[in-house]
Amino acid sequence: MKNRLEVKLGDLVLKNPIMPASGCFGYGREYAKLYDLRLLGAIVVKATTLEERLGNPTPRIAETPSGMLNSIGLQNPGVEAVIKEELPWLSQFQTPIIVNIAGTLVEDYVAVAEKISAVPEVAMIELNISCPNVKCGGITFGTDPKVAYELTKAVKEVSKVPVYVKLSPNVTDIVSMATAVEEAGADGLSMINTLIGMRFDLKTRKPVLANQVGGLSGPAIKPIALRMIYEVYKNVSIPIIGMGGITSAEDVIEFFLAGASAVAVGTANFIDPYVMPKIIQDLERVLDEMGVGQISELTGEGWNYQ
Amino acid sequence: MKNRLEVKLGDLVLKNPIMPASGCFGYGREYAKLYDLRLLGAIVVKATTLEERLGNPTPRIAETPSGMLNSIGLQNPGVEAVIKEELPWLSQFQTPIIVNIAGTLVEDYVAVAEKISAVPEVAMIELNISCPNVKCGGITFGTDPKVAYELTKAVKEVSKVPVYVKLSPNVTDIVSMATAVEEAGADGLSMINTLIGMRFDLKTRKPVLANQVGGLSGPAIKPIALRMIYEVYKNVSIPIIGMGGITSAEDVIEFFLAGASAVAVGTANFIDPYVMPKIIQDLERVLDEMGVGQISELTGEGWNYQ
Amino acid sequence: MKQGLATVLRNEPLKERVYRMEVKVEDSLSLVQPGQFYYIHVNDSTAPLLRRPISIHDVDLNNQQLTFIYRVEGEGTKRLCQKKPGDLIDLLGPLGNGFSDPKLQDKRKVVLIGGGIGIPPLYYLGKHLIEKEFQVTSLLGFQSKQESFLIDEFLSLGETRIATIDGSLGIKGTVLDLIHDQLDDWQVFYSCGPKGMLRAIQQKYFFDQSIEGYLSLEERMGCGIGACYGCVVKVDSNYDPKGYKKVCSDGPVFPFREVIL
Amino acid sequence: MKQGLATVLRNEPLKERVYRMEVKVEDSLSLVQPGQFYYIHVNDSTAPLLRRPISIHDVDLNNQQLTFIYRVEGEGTKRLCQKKPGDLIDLLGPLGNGFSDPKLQDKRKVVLIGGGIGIPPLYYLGKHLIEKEFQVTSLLGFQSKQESFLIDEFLSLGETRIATIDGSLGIKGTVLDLIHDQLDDWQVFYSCGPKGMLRAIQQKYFFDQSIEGYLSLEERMGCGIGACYGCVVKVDSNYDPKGYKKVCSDGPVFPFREVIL
Ligand SMILES: Cc1cc2nc3c(=O)[nH]c(=O)nc-3n(C[C@H](O)[C@H](O)[C@H](O)COP(=O)(O)OP(=O)(O)OC[C@H]3O[C@@H](n4cnc5c(N)ncnc54)[C@H](O)[C@@H]3O)c2cc1C
Ligand SMILES: Cc1cc2nc3c(=O)[nH]c(=O)nc-3n(C[C@H](O)[C@H](O)[C@H](O)COP(=O)(O)OP(=O)(O)OC[C@H]3O[C@@H](n4cnc5c(N)ncnc54)[C@H](O)[C@@H]3O)c2cc1C
Ligand SMILES: Cc1cc2nc3c(=O)[nH]c(=O)nc-3n(C[C@H](O)[C@H](O)[C@H](O)COP(=O)(O)O)c2cc1C
Ligand SMILES: Cc1cc2nc3c(=O)[nH]c(=O)nc-3n(C[C@H](O)[C@H](O)[C@H](O)COP(=O)(O)O)c2cc1C
Ligand code: FES
Ligand code: FES
Repeated sequence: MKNRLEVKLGDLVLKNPIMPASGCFGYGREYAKLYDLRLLGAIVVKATTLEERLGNPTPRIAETPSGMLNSIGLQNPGVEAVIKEELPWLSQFQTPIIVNIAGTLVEDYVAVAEKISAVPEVAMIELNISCPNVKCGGITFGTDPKVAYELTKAVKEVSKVPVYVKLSPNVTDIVSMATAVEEAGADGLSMINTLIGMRFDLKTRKPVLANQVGGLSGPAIKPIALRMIYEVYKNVSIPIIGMGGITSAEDVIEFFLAGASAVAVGTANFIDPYVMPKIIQDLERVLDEMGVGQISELTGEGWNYQ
Repeated sequence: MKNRLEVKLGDLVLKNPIMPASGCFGYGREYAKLYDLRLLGAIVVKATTLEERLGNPTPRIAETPSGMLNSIGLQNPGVEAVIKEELPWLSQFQTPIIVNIAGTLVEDYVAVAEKISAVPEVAMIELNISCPNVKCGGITFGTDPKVAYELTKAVKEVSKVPVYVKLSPNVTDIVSMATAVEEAGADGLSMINTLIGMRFDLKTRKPVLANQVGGLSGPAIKPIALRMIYEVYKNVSIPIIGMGGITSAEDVIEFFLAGASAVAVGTANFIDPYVMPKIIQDLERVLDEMGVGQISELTGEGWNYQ
Repeated sequence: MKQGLATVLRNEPLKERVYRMEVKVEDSLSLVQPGQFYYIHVNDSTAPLLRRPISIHDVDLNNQQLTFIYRVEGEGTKRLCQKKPGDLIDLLGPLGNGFSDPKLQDKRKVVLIGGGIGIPPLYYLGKHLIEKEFQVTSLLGFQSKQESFLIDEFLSLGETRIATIDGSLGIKGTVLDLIHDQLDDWQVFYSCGPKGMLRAIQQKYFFDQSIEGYLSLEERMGCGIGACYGCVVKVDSNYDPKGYKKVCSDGPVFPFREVIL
Repeated sequence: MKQGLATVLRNEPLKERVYRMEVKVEDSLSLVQPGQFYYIHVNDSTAPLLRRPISIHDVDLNNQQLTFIYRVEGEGTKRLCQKKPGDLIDLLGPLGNGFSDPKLQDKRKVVLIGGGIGIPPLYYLGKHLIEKEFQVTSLLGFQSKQESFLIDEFLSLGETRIATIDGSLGIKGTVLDLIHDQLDDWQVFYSCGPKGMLRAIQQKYFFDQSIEGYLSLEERMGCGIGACYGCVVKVDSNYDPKGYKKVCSDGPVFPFREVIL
């Protein structure tokens, strides 16, 4: 019998549509102590930059109703260390590895993409044009279609693997962002990254986060993610990896109905470290209840509402 | 002793900073059965349009984690009926009345503003340039600074009362929206309106809302509201009425720290119809705990974080 | 309408997924009419955020006890079914306009038409009508015998006919199949159940000028008290020029010809 | 590290806002070292969303019982204090690196320095050190007599000195005022308490080359297991060139010279 959970992202076949969201799974080492990472459809690692980054001061985390704010600030050991120390270890799981890359200048992104896409273990690059935490050009890449176009094009030129562009939801017009990067040659989209938010501490009267603002993730943002994917799906012809608040198999189906071809689970890993294997197990039951054969049939089905 | 909760919005003095968010309180008739509306700092009524509007088909409401979606679609009896049937009744509470106005064309807004601002009971107009529910120019007013500028200017020209512009959070750059309407003569800002979101029903595989997308409100959006108010506060010199997910006196203080001079409570009324009187009562205790004399001292205090 | 705390006395499954909950309330919360509902706060968190509307199934005025019967559907009703005796729950109600008594006092033959989880609110109505000496027939539809409930209660009110989709109890079919056109001379009907069923009943009786009938509707709610315009139902413009009425405050019960389903 | 359900056995206030909770766990969840913590899921809703880190206060290995002592601060701990005997709670743990035994076995004189809600984790450490025949002195600081707790427990471990800010119990002052520089010849210290206190202790002993010392830190957490980089603490570059370590997985206990507070 055919694997009902199998999905395709372009030519890349995933045994199931579930992968961790970048930054919520480190390089997999911690979760590998809890379960076999081979269970996952793909493994997505933290944002990698050209040089090492130390990230932002603490507090880096604050809680909000059904959500959380983070201002990690892209802490990572730099591309060379990731290639040497993390990817060889991750390759043992024989599961497609997706590397999220970030930078301050186009040249940074290009350099990271060139290096990382040359590593045979890397199946795909996820271009993080949207991280709101670093006080740098990062925010502009993600909010101006022209700039996003140029960046995507430059990275595509050097990348030996497919490039998915991770869109920021902090924009007026998500469709124009999506179509711009599609035109620039993006092989797919990841959406959504975090929304910018903040909290205040009544005792200190200051922002809770040392960085003042941070990225809002978790179930709170799910309706926004679904809406953006839904809008974009109708306007592009490249696949979408959906994310934003997924905690259950039912949530996964909602993302498929909106237009996703695969999904990533971020914040939910922090609440239940076994959430991804549980979702994978639950999906078959939900498909049965819905009378659906292949999960891939559901992509964009939510558009057939008339 | 001075009333510690008194706040000023320009020349308008409110006995406390708590008012309902437009659309979440009807015209006050239902809540007036539960408590004396004189308790409130101000009363804000539903969006009023030139002609009667029937609104969107149902379902108009969907629930999301710590939030809800609505696609009411500006159902209202039109400006004449509001003036004849609702405002005279509301005036008995001797509490400032703020009328939220909406429209499809600049002329509509101008006509409503002219009529409604001539009513002696109306203390202020709240210009709803952001309602995402009506398939009309509405969304453009709220997302393009130039268009918002023109609209604000046109309404200011005819209005006999102060005009507060209610900003949409569905934009890349909230500050440029705020400064545009300030330049056009807005007397203050209301922020934020709802974020656009959606949900899907697994059984029908369709969007839950008949209108497909709706406005996300409730605690889920609080961190986004705080961040936007915080950013805008530093860049304008007109007062801000803050809103988005307020459910408690502590939430109110967070909005003041971010930069609000008064606040509106929306969705929380649906969960606890007595929430506003409760918050008003709680505020003094919270001020005591913080060692603060006047609540108005806290406006923008969150900026003093260094 | 009042907001107050109720103490859970019992909360037990009647059938798989269908629970009966008895609560003790303060005085004024128990002054409820058949067909009215309470808007129940199921937890002290913001997720789930909204209250849940549940109709009154029965009332014991002397002891200030309310009984609800509800089916576990999602997050909200799941939390409700976890309440234990002694727990407090926050009720807002009674809300809405319930079932009116028949307009003409000489109409004595009443039929209650209920489908599935729409059946419980008809019970308190039936009791009330019996007290007023109406003659009550009940038509109840379930998926199967396995999923049926409250049959003894309705039998105590009078003639009760049952239909199940799988034929495992009563006749095989829907509630509509329980109507014997030739013999039944009901003058008033009251119905509650899934929208499709209500629509079929509406059509069936629409051109029967002599019958008076009421439908109890469901709609997704925000405020529950008439302020948000979230729960509207389209109404026939002959009955109301405004086009929409609110299920929470104008309803949930409407004269059957008024609403467009 | 394991995830599993624990059954609440008791959950009662020790003092206003300070609760002691005993839970029964499966085997592997109880294999905990002093200074480790559990990441506790306080409710089955998404609000509050995150787990709450609480240190181990005591363990009964034979009966697989864990004891936590926690102060009610906000939403999460409020929910925790509402748990009743028989309720199940979801624990992830034990997590992190706890208090190491003194490096040199000839260092026998140990002092525990605790402030407020930082005191409970030192108790299991003290018990453990006593078993290994170290000589333990405890210095405990509270706001007031009214807010003090666990004093008998620490007295059972050995010499215990108390300070309160208002002077209502022991000496008037902070934990630091309990150190008699001339007389105290401790070779190892372990400390847990508010950041300001830890900073003061760090400064006090920084240039005392002979002392070994450990601080247990708190930081806001996301994952609790080392994956999200949310809970980092700055470390002295002499000790770690990376600049940051993770409180949840590298700590919460650190050699006192390593961290920049
Ligand atoms: C006036 C009225 C009276 C009702 N009386 C009863 C009763 O006596 N017994 C009973 O079992 N059920 C009754 N219902 C339906 C009941 O309110 C829903 O089944 C319940 O709200 C579902 O909540 P949930 O969290 O379990 O499901 P979810 O699907 O998780 O609910 C999600 C959201 O949708 C809303 N929703 C879901 N289903 C319905 C529905 N059918 N009608 C309205 N809103 C819905 C919920 O209130 C919530 O906001 C009544 C509904 C209304 C409007
Ligand atoms: C390793 C570790 C061990 C701890 N051990 C104990 C213990 O044994 N007993 C005890 O009473 N407390 C302990 N704490 C502190 C305890 O975790 C917080 O008081 C608690 O999380 C507050 O949650 P709340 O929901 O009540 O407060 P809220 O203020 O509503 O919490 C909001 C958010 O801030 C976080 N937060 C708040 N205060 C702290 C804090 N001091 N440290 C870290 N995160 C915080 C919460 O986890 C939550 O994400 C420990 C903290 C850490 C990091
Ligand atoms: C702690 C944390 C760190 C993150 N780091 C990254 C990152 O490095 N690169 C990136 O593209 N997105 C990052 N994200 C965003 C997530 O990948 C994801 O897009 C977002 O959290 C929404 O999904 P969720 O609601 O399931 O968490 C991070 C999110 C969190 C919570
Ligand atoms: C049911 C509903 C109807 C609303 N109608 C209006 C409206 O007519 N005009 C308007 O400017 N905002 C409207 N809003 C937005 C609210 O005024 C408010 O800006 C938003 O809900 C955020 O606040 P909250 O989270 O406290 O609800 C509506 C919101 C809800 C939930
Ligand atoms: S639910 Fe708000 S008007 Fe009915
Ligand atoms: S909490 Fe995630 S790394 Fe420590």
